Amino acid sequence: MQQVDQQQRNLTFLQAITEALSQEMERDKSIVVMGEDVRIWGGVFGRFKGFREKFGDDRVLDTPISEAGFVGAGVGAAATGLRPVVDLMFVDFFGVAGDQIVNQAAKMKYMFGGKAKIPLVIITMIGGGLSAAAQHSECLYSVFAHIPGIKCVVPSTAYDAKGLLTTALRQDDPVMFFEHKFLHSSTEGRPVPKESYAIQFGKADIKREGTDVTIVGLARTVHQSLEAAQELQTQGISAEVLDLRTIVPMDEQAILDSVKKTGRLVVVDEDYPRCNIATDVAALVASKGFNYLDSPIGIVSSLDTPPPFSPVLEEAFLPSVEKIVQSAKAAVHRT
Amino acid sequence: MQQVDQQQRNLTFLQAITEALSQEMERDKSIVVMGEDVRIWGGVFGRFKGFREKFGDDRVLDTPISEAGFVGAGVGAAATGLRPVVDLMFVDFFGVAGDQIVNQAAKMKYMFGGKAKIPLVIITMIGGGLSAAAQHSECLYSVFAHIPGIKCVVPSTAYDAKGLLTTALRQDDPVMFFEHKFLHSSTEGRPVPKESYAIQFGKADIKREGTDVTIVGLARTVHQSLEAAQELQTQGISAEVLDLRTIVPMDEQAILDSVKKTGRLVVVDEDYPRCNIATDVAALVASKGFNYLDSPIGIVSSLDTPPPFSPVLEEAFLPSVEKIVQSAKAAVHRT
Amino acid sequence: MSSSVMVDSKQKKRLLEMLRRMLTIRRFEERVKKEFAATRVKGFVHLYIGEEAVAVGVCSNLTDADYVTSTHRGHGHCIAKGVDVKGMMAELYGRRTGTCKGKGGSMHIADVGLGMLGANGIVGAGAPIAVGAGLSSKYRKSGQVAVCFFSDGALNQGAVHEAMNIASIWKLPVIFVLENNQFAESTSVRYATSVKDPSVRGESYSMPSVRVDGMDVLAVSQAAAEAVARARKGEGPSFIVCDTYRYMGHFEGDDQTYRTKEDVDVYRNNDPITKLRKKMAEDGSLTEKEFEELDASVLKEIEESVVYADSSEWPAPSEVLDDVYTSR
Amino acid sequence: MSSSVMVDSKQKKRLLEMLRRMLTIRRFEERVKKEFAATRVKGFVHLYIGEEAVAVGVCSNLTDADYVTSTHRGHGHCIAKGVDVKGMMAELYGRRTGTCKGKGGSMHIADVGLGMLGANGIVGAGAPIAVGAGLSSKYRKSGQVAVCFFSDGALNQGAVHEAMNIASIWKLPVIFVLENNQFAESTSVRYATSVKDPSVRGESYSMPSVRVDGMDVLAVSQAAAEAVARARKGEGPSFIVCDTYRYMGHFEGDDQTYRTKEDVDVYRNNDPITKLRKKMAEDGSLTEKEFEELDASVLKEIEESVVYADSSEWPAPSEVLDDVYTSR
Ligand SMILES: Cc1ncc(C[n+]2csc(CCOP(=O)(O)OP(=O)(O)O)c2C)c(N)n1
Ligand SMILES: Cc1ncc(C[n+]2csc(CCOP(=O)(O)OP(=O)(O)O)c2C)c(N)n1
Ligand SMILES: [Mg+2]
Ligand SMILES: [Mg+2]
Repeated sequence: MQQVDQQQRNLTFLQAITEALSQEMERDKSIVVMGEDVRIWGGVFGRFKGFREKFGDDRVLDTPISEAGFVGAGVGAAATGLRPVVDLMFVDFFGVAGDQIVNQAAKMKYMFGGKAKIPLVIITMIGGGLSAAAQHSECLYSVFAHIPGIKCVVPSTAYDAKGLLTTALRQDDPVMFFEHKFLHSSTEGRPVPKESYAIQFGKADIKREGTDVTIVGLARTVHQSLEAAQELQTQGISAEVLDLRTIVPMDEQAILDSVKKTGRLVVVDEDYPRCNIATDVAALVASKGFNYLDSPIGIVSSLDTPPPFSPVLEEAFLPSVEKIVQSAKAAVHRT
Repeated sequence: MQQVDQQQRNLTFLQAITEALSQEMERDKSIVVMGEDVRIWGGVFGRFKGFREKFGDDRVLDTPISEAGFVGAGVGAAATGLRPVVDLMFVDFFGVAGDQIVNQAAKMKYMFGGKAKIPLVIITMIGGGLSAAAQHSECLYSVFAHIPGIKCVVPSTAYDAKGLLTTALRQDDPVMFFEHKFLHSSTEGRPVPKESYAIQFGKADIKREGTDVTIVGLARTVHQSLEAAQELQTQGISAEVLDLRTIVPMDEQAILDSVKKTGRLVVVDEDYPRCNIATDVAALVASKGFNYLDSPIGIVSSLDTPPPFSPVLEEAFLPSVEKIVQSAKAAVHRT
Repeated sequence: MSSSVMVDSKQKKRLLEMLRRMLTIRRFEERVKKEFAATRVKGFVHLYIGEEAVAVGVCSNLTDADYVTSTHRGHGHCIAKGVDVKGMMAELYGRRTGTCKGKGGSMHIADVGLGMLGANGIVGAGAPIAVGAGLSSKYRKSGQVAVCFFSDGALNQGAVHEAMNIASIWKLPVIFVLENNQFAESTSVRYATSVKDPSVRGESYSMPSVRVDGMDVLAVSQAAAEAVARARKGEGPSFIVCDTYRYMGHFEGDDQTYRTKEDVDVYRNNDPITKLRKKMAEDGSLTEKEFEELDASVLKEIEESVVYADSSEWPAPSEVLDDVYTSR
Repeated sequence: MSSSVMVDSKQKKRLLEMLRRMLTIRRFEERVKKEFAATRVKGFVHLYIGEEAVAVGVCSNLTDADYVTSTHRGHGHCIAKGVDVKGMMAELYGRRTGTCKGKGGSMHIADVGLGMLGANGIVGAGAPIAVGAGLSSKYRKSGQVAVCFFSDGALNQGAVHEAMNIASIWKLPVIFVLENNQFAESTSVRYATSVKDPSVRGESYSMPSVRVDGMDVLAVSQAAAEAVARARKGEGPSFIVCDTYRYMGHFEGDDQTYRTKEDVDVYRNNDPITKLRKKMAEDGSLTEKEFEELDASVLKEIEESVVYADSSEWPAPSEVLDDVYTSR
């Protein structure tokens, strides 16, 4: 017991990511890190702090502001034996590097008839809540889930982040690792073991069990859903909260199983509402789990507008505990 | 009658697009065309043939292979009084110009508190069926439907293409106009009047009425759905085929009305299967039209892989009449 | 000093106006810094302090009809182009009365009516947009010019390269102004840019390219005057490298471990506002007292902008979906 | 001729090998042209005929361990890098025995095992990838070089600019080879590129930059030899502009209204294969008969590749979902 306690710390989400990277870099000399300001700053919010000192300039590469150039360099390095971790600071910047992600990294293996490996991890920040406005607040993981060939990890807790990043660094396909910036200092969830561990991709996690309604979330919306579940509990509704954790691959079975049990579904996705993970999950259940459903599927997403700057507007824009509670109640009561 | 016949020609899809552009350019001197090889070639498949001679080099601008540069120039020109039509040859190239579309064109008006107009039309080819392989066969309109702020037009017939493009050129928001290259020589659908006409955005079109199942399609899948409907008819199933025509704005009401009538839904989308228009429509109905549904929603999309080159594989990859028929029959019989 | 200044009254007025604008930028941002620290201004804020001579020197040659595209560090360009500071402060406060109704914030301030085509959260993204503005002007034969402000980090963005090439082959009235402030976040221009003299990049697009002291508003103004004249005559784009420095961190919150206080002091001792002020004192065109009055009036304007912002209404949550489209 | 050739037996072997490779590219593509016309090869096909000296001259300095990135016009680079023509023809036929199991086609042929990192359907996209290969080599200190082939149209892509700058500041063993074939589709390099001499662009990244006759395989080979030596010694990237020409349309189906037959003939009369053949005849290192035998053996190899392709199995529809991921 004593020993376990020592090993399991309440790391923050960001610390867990740093630790996973650091441990894997110690283990595997083929891992290099590239991105803007990774050496002195350790990246814009310090994810790589101390890496330069520990791993040297050969493995920690500052880049010019040339995302197409350095994401593409990551692709080329991955195809030729390295295991690059590329920092695409904010996901909102994907448009300047888009081709290297969607047409090169994601497709190379397939186009080449399987005869290539692209063990590339692109790590990028997502999400709102910080008044960062229209070009620094997006989620956009739905865009990458849309594109075949690139795995997508969207963790909600420090524990999951460490285990999933470890897996990302030990498999051979390109991965987008989405880090919600609102969660950076969060210590929610299970304590984080000191030693390395890997969490399998494609396994959703039941963050709370329940019987009346399934709430599917990812990243920050998992925490909002858990809060909503607590609130619902006080109103006599038992909500199960399912955390997708990875959206490519996505754990379809876990979603269907949960809905089979509860008969009702609410999907909560911070991404824009059109063609997002919420519509994806809803479509899955409406096609493959239709007969489990007792009521209309509830969907809570950000609104169909660019992220506004003003905190008042941003609050209206984002999913919230209140919106989730309302949607879940509607699902339960419309039966 | 005689007069109507003279005026209404069986133009091809591509001719209809050329005619709409040409007529609007005559009407509105602020329209300019830019893109690769638009002057001598009239664009890679001749969409702008003869434009240089008719409208002069000032209005028909050849660009270097600098998509971020010239799409961005379109944004800047639109913000300052022109009405540019920018040719992004194949939608698969969006990654090199992505930022100018998603972060600039789509968001400018909103970020500026409404105090800007971006009357920019980006015209681009989509779709498979020509063995054009992984980087020249995509649809990707779902990505742009995901991003708030840019309208998306996906016509299926020459008649619709002309009317929708005319509307695109007479309104003041950025528009992505998706031209399915497999339809270029198609003369299906209503004959095309010579004079200009505008088709309102956000109005789906019932391409065939039916009572047993609603098949929602767009672009090429409308034709496949119509063929499927004919086949289904021989099996005693009456299918209604709804053509979305524009996906931003999308005619939610028409979808819901049709499903209310038929009780069953199949959505056919040539885009990749995750987070696409099919999941979007399915989610809409599962949340807002759940009680109309008598059976699980059927979804037919391309497969979750980059487009393969070999015709044998591409056929397996794409939606087909047969797959639609099967899905519709399942929807009807699983009731 | 690269320009010889005649102290006639027109010139005096011109210098005074430049001084006033530079001072307005300085005082506005000093106040924004405080407001940010007090969390009344939220989000990301990048201060332009130290670089005032660039925006003001360039814009002293422009009219309201001319265009500029800006960067994440946009307050200076806005003020130099004549955007109202009340609206700006209200925007940073996130209020409905803000320049962008509170929807944009610091990184997206714009005033299209004044030709200010937007700060931009994406490094380098303004360059193609400026090219489009130049195209529009050339098409109309209106003589408007478009200025693209960008900094050394942006010089390595592909979009900037594409924009320069297009402006050159189309002979557009576009002026690329490189605010060479030595850093992109923590990254030194010497590390990230493969040429010692950035003006070589302009030449590789066959553009007249000059390099000037970006701490000297008159030097900047004169280089810009030549580029503007060329642009208005239809002779195509130019490239101006202005060597300058940002005194503050990259953004509010930056601990600046990548440089020393002494590094900054070298530039502070070469301050563009002090320099012009001294020059005018020597010329006899500005007394100590006149300066103090000027400063007081600027400070008053800033104070009023804060009062205005603070007393303005918040937007209503229901406004969140407005302004996405002209027509739905 | 820029290199003085000694007709020793090693040199003769070298020349013969270059001739054979150039001829293989030529004959392969002449056949592909026919197969395309007969619709046995589908999709988009861009022929390299006329430019053989570039790929072969450069690759004559490389080993299988070195890397190249290619373009939409990739057959020449593949053959020059040693990719098996049987697999290539089967790939164009869309068969399971193709280099990429029929999944790639002409625009995506690759053979990573031979360092051929892919043709590419996206203009300019190979440049950053070559930088990555160079990084990998530098990190391992393996002495491998990475060659990025691209043409004049690609020179105006932002990604190419970014790649050159990065290669330069990181001193990577990357060689940027500009196949200056005068056109990007219908668009002349003189229209689209703002500098007369493209090698200026290389200099704007502080890279040694030379311009050579791309119709002369020995000139190309020598320039590449210098760049390769520099790269292997850790002295960083180079830029080589090879002036060349494509004899065929941009792609199969192009009516070529943007140039005359006479324009093409100027280059046809300066054909790289004929030139080397003549040179070898003069040197006494190749008789007429030897050439005919060589040609016959090449034609036989191509014929066999067609038989191989045509008799190969189609992929099974069920294979469509394989090869997307290493592990699902
Ligand atoms: C495309 C893109 N990449 C990265 C960033 C993050 N970022 C914001 S400002 C900045 C540094 C910009 O440096 P520079 O262009 O020199 O402008 P300065 O801050 O010096 O004014 C970076 C990397 C961004 N906003 N956009
Ligand atoms: C990013 C991008 N833009 C446009 C195209 C369409 N396209 C294919 S080849 C080509 C011309 C390329 O010209 P160049 O780089 O000179 O190569 P060349 O054909 O002469 O070998 C164009 C415009 C593309 N494939 N990718
Ligand atoms: Mg800078
Ligand atoms: Mg070319």
